[in-house]
Amino acid sequence: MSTLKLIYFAWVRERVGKAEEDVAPPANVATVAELMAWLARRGDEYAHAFENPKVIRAAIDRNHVRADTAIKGAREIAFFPPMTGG
Amino acid sequence: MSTLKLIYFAWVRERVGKAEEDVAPPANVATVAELMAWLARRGDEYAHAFENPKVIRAAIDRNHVRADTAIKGAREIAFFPPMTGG
Amino acid sequence: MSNTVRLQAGEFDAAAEAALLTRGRTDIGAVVTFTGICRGAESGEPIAALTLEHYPGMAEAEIARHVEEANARWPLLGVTVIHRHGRIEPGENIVLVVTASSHREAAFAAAEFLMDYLKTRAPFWKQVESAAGKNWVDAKSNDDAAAERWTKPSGREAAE
Amino acid sequence: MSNTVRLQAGEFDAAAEAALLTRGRTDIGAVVTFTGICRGAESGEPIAALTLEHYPGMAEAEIARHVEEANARWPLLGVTVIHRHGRIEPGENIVLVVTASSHREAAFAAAEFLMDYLKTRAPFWKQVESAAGKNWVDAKSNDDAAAERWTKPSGREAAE
Repeated sequence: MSTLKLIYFAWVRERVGKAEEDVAPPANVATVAELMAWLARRGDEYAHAFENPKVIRAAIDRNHVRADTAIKGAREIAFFPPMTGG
Repeated sequence: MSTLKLIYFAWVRERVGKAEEDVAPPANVATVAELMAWLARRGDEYAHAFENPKVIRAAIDRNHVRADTAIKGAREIAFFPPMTGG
Repeated sequence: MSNTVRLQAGEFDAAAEAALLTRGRTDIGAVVTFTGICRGAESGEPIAALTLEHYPGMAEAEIARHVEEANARWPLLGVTVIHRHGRIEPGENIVLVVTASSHREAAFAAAEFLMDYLKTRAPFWKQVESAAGKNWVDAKSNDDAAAERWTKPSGREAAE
Repeated sequence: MSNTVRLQAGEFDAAAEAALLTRGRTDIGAVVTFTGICRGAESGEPIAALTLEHYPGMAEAEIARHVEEANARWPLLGVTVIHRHGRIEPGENIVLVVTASSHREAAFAAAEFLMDYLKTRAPFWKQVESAAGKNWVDAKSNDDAAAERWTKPSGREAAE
């Protein structure tokens, strides 16, 4: 898999400890949910950020997606808590 | 029956030809509907104004009332078409 | 809570009225403003003006009753209703409803409630002035239907 | 039709934005303005400020998509959405939605639709600053329920 830009917002960003990073997940990481599971194994801060993946929302290339969405072809994936704008 | 002030609005006023008047209907005129029927017999302009009493709305002392409401005790009764404010 | 009901012949400043409701307060989280404006055409026919006739003693009292009812139904922090009468030309304002609350649901619902009632129960009558002469505007059955929804337990309120 | 979507750190003038939508036009009969304001307390606890984080590339696109959808659903004559980000103190504005149409039903429905979506789908996150420190605001399930009603054939739209 080629390089993927990840962006984190709100408390996901705070727990991970960075706003964005480039990653290269292995080929068997095929969906958003699998990407979260892979990230959670990268260290304590990631484990904390992704401890409850059901509450985390994702966007691929700036469009909301569900956790079962394939990440193939994605350039930018963002993870964040449920939105509280307005 | 004592004297009653009648007020007309919009096309009811235009058809009757006056904005208000004092009337003294006979004692057997007990409801708003009976008052309209009595008025309709007072001349051509009234017959025209009240030719279709179902579309005419009424207020007694500045409160909306139905056609079967008793007029006893009323000081001011207004007749008008359905409202078109707002 | 600040409630204002005003009938007037002259124009109003919707922005200034909304600002008055919120000035110096930090309990208001949502303000909804509805402005009704005289359109330049009715059913495709150009119009020169609207003339609004009203029942002077009753109109103000009737609107005030509905403002009271809105306050009883929703947790409002302020309501302003201004309704003009007399001759109004295209582009001019006709009616203003401003509702303020902690949250948007109450502010939206109360503004719609008040507008539905103003359309069907407030004693005002519109006359259109056009090339065809002067004609009284017919009441719209969809306005009656809109007002009707507030008297039933089902419908919008049940969904909120 | 004039559609404006703007994200900005600074304050906005709700009245000026609404005036811009209607200036010089006589086809607009109804303007609904929603202003969301920072309250001085959350759940009874005084707050010092809100900080709104957003997803710069996505937020504007996401709002623009919803404005397009509102235009597809209702006969609108103009829409303005402004959403602030950064630090916002009690009494300051957070968000503005202005909708203009010939008739009030479309203007009200579109404004509510846009607010429901901004609350649940636009990528913004509120952090509360208070004596207890800084805390991210939890999403509200009633906001999700409010947004949900626009995806079902029953509910408000069916009543109109």
